[in-house]
Amino acid sequence: KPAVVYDLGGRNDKSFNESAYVGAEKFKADTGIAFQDFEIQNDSQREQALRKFAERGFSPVVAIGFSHAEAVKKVAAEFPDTHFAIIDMVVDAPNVASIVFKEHEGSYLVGVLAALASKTGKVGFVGGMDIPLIRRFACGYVGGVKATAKDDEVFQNMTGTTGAAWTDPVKGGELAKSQFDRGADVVYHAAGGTGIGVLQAAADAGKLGIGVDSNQNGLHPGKVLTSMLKRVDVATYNVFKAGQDGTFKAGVTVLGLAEGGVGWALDDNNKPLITPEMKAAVDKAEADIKAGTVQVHDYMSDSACPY
Amino acid sequence: MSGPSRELPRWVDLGLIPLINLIAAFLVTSLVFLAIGESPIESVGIMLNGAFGYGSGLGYTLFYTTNFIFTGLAFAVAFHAGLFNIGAEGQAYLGGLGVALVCLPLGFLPMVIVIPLAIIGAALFGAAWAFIPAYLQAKRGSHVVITTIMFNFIASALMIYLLVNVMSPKGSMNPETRTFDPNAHLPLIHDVFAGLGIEIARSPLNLSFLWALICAVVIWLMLWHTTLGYQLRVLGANPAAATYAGMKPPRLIIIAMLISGALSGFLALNEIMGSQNRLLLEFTAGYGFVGIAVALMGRSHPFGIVLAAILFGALYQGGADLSFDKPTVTRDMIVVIQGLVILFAGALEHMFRPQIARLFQGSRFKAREA
Amino acid sequence: MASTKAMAAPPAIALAHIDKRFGPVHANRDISLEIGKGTIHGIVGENGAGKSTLMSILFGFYQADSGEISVDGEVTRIMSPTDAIKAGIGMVHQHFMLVGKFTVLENVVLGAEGGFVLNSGLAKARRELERLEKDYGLQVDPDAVIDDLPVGLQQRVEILKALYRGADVLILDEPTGVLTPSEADHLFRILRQLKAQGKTIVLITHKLKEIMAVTDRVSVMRRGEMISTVATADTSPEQLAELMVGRRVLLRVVKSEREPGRTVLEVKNLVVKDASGTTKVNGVSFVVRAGEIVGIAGVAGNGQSELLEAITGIRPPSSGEIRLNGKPLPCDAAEARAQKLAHVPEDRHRLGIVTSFDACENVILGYHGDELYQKGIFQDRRAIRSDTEKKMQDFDVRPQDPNLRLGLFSGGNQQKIVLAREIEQDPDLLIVGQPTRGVDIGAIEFIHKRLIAMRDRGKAVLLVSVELDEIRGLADRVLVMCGGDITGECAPETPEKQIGLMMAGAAA
Amino acid sequence: MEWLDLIAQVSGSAIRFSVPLLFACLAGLYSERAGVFDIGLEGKMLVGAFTAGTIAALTGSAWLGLLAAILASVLFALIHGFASITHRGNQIVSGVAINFIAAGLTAQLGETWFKLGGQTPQLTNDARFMGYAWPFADALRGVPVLGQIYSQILSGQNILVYLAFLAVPITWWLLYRTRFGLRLRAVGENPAAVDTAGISVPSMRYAAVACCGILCGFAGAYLSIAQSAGFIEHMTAGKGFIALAALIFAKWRPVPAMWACLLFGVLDAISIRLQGVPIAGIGTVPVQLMQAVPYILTVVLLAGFIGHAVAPKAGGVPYVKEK
Ligand SMILES: Nc1ncnc2c1ncn2[C@@H]1O[C@H](COP(=O)(O)OP(=O)(O)OP(=O)(O)O)[C@@H](O)[C@H]1O
Ligand SMILES: Nc1ncnc2c1ncn2[C@@H]1O[C@H](COP(=O)(O)OP(=O)(O)OP(=O)(O)O)[C@@H](O)[C@H]1O
Ligand SMILES: [Mg+2]
Ligand SMILES: [Mg+2]
Repeated sequence: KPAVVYDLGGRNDKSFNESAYVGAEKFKADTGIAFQDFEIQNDSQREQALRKFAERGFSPVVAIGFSHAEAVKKVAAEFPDTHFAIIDMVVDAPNVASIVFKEHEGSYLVGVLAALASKTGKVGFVGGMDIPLIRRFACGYVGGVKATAKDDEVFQNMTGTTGAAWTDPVKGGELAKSQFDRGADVVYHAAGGTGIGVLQAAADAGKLGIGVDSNQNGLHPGKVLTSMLKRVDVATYNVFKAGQDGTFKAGVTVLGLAEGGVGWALDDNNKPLITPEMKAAVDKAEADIKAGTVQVHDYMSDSACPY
Repeated sequence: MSGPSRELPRWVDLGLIPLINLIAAFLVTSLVFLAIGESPIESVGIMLNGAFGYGSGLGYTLFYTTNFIFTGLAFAVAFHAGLFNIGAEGQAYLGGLGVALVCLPLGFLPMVIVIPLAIIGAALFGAAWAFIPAYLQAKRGSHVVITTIMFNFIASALMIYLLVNVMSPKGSMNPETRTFDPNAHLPLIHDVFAGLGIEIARSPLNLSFLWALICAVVIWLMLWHTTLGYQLRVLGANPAAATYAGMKPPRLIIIAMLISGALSGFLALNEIMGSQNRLLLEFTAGYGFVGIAVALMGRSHPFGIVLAAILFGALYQGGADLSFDKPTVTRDMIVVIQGLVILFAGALEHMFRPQIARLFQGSRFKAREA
Repeated sequence: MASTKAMAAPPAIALAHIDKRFGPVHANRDISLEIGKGTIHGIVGENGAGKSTLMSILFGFYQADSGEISVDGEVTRIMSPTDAIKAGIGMVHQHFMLVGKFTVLENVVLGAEGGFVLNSGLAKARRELERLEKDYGLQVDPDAVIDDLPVGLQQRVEILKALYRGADVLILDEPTGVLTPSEADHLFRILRQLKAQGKTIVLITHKLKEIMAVTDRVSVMRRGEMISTVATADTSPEQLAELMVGRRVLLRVVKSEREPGRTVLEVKNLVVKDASGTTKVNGVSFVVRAGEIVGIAGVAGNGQSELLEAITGIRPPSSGEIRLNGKPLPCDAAEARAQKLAHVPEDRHRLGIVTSFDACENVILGYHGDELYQKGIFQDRRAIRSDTEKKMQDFDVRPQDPNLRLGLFSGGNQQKIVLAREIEQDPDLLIVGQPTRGVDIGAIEFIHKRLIAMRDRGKAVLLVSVELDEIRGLADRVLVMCGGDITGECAPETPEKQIGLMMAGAAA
Repeated sequence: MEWLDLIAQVSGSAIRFSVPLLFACLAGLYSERAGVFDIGLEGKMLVGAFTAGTIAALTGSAWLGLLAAILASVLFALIHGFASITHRGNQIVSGVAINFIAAGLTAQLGETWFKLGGQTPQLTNDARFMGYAWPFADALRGVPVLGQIYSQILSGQNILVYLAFLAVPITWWLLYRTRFGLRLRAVGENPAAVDTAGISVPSMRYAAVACCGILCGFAGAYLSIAQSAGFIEHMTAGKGFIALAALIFAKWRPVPAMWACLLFGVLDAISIRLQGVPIAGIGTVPVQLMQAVPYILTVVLLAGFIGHAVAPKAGGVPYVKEK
């Protein structure tokens, strides 16, 4: 029996927790195997939840979010026969699968698209909280923009300093508006629920938004340029699947473009927005990255962004 | 605190009535369970069992209780001096910084040295964060409610900055410090017992629980058995009388807030030094705000606060277990239930008082007349 | 009661078998009373006798547990002040029921605004007030803010409120407790006028002099019971006093001649400003010597309060000097106490006590630092309790329960506790403001005895009171304050008229 | 010209920021002026936002959404009243309870009803209060100052914005010019006086908390169906507490309340605008500092200019006749 433990954001965070949930649901739909999940209310519940699941013979147990690292390390040691997985963080243990994403690569691609779509030569980014993970998104995005249009301007805003930063669509909208005021006409968000407000503001102002994590193109058809996909759902699904047919293997999995772990969304909602040239350009960039001819800088590697 | 002052026997006031209120609270909660098609009996059963029924459950309950004792006391002390300190959240956050600044560099020292230092660190930083609002209230009359709200926000900004740019190890994904050295971990109760050769279930419950109880006693003594406490209470009850009696309100205001801030800071002992063993974002998780309810439901009396804290600890832990066992009961349901208990056991505490009062007074006249 | 029955017209108010308990307290016991139309009816009784309660019941503020009320001969159910107002009953409460931040006009119309939008109602009220002013000489600026008005005027507003609502029966609960003699006289003139207009008035007071002066009939209450009702003409203060207290009471102060000793308090050109910065005391100088009581007479609001506050270290003076026993006295209440200055404040409810604390904790107020009350770092509960018990005994405070919340004591007893606290410190200088305000005659007699005793023990006493009799009875020297200046000094024997003139500003 | 634009834009966003604060702040004003403290503003806003989002989504009508929001938030206000007026409970505890229940309930119901992860369905524009441009707004955009004020601040806001600022004079009028206001202020200063004047203290206070509920409803609706196109769990994000601060800042008076809320709005807008913008001499300051600026400045202003704020005398104290 598989299980998921979400991060503080909770199952409905419009972000990676939610897509983990989506993946799990899909697994349930495909295999008919029920899973159990838990939304923690505070940090002390991380360990508690993981341990409870392990005690009750759940496996694999997927922990969503880097904050679970310590807890996973601890509990995994207590239950060597239980399989654990952690998203967005590496935990080195014989029974833990660590899945990390190259958000910067995906962000790079949407950066390319943003640059091409922008008529003003100014684009924006709205992050939830100023933490390394979000800076990684931002850095990749800037990279993509600059690579496409060297002297395009990128405005960056962070929403807040408390948990509310992820659930404040109104503020998100304002941040986007202020960027539009400054001339931006495409804005990319990595801010969970706050981002809903960003995309809304873009739609209201007749500008373009860029979704994140899951495919948000459908929120405002024709108003969302694209979405940076971070396939936590796939990752979760795969871990569950592996657990089911006994192919679970510990160790680090890095999901980048090459592995299809990140990418950009193209569907009927945004097809009209993506001109052939844009498509060509972004495909080329994708190919280059896969081939390694283009190295997208990973903010994490040195806590700095060269672009 | 407020309400009809018709004096009732203490045991009725402090025992019977709260009990009846709790029962009422659970009855209403049952309705919620029925609404989502869960058996109330069973659900409440799970909550109670989860909170008190087994070792680690009880451990967690008392672990949360510790937090609430600290924040509850913090609010109560200021409240007795007529101050409304809703800055416990920020003061506790800074307290965490104090603990970290002791535990990170000095983790190599023996525990008997680190622990007192950490306590001091927590107190100092918590108090320091309360000082500015206190000073402004005392000298400029700036309303402490606003300033403390603002300082909560400022604290969160400051801490993110420090955790992301200064205190987190290079290249680490997490906005948190490295784990403290073993000597800088507050011993967990189950380890302590293990040391004595007694096996008890593991839980984050740690020595700071004892410290919390000690604080409760000390604060009780301070408030009702020392001149300082007396002065604080006079200030709170009748500021004019305080001046008449030759007390120095500004000084008292600052003292009250500093004590309050220090107590808030101790939250970090439990969460950071006792449980997480590293400084991380938003570990205060709203305990500061709930502390207000804890304090007021405990009638701002340390012993009442301890009881209220246990109630809230049980709600948190029992709730967690419930939502664990019953997927239909989400995290949000638990919050609703907590709210209902606060409403019925706290805000509506006088609902049944008149009836009960009538019962008892009836009998008491007879006694008098006879 | 037969005699009253005989009266032709039905009584304006008839109370029958009114009974009221507050929890354990039996405040009114089976009280029957008739109040004749167009009369002024006095009610006297000790603190806590049940006067206010009875009247609050008549006004519908409290409901009686049993008994009935008839107005103009008709049984009327008065369940709320609204009913009372409808029945033409108005009440001036002992503790004023005014909104301090509001203007006079706003307070008057409150509850009788007439119309949702105010200004029409306010205009009407303004005219009505002018009329009442003319009819009864109730001058007061309709646009003044209550908090800025002296109590005398505040009370006038209370009366206006009642009249504005067309009250035919007017209840006044201890109206003169806070008034200066001149204000009181004015009040009584107004009352007589009202009576002349056919209004009925119920007057509660602790001052028998007033009873004798204005009432037609007077009822005496004791411990919640109605002892008797007599025509004022057929009784005497002494008799009333005895009825009230149940023993003979000495109504005037006896004190022996005494030679004052060394100077204890010396005040030199003291200037004090109030919170708003206006000068309240401008350059007064005087001395108080050991073994004398110096009384400061004056119409309330002429700087006495600020003077006391400055001397006792509550309000910093802006210039001048204060010396106690020759040493300069810093403006610091704690320091003042340390130098053996004790202070019984004018406004006990605001300054002198903490009503939510019990007697014990009130007895140490101001002296909480004394080592007598300390045991190591802790307060010595036992010592405090026994000390409190002793003081409550000495000043026979009733009920004698050290753990009772002070709010539950009657004003008289609250006052006794404050006095006990300050006098028992055996200070060199005792500063007393309005020592007998709202206090019954039994207690007054007692308090006066105590003050004399202080003086006879060779202590210095500075007494501020609006009660001229009190000052003339107690003081060895009388200073008259007016407009922040000491306008004159005179012997207590000086006739009231003359002192009154000096209080009004005429030089001695 | 450049910076004129900047000012115009900043003020535009400042206004949008201040509107929910203003509604909530005035809401608190009614309640607290009547002597009932209310830290449950946050919760009532949240309830309002949720109901507005839900009903607007179901009926496709913004106005019905608003109405529902008002009803729901009044309901919660009445619960607060029941606890703190009828049963003389502690007003703070009651407020905390309201916040808990609101936070949990809205998230839960949203999820169970719509299965959109605690969100209410995306609203189409005609189910929202959309800003609409005034005549010639665009034409006048170029005109310095007046034109900019007209086209970038006055014009293009949604109806609730205008209502919010209209609520200020209305509140002022109600409070200081009507019987209702007189009694409301009186009951917050000296309930006994009101009682002896033959007015029921409880009913006055209930009326006051009801008004509070109504305005919180507006605040919530503004968040979910004007600013955004749907409800998202916890979307009030602490605005209730800022509103409370603004109320005290304004010393419980309507017009200053407006200035206080605008102040918070301006500070917020500025801090957004200055994020990541290098400041002459200092260079780019950390984001967090910029984000803290509004709060720091608030404290400074408070300490520097506002001074002593005196709450309504009877505030927070339940009215007990038989002491
Ligand atoms: N609000 C109240 N609640 C409970 N008991 C009360 C209340 N008011 C009065 N009592 C009780 O009723 C008794 C009579 O009180 P009351 O106010 O009538 O005395 P009183 O004659 O007015 O005293 P005083 O002359 O000091 O005004 C008091 O001794 C008190 O114990
Ligand atoms: N909450 C209460 N419970 C019981 N008795 C009370 C209460 N409040 C007042 N009393 C009683 O009511 C009586 C009168 O109360 P009140 O406040 O009028 O005091 P008072 O004697 O009139 O003092 P003063 O006239 O100086 O104000 C007192 O005997 C007091 O004991
Ligand atoms: Mg009385
Ligand atoms: Mg009295």
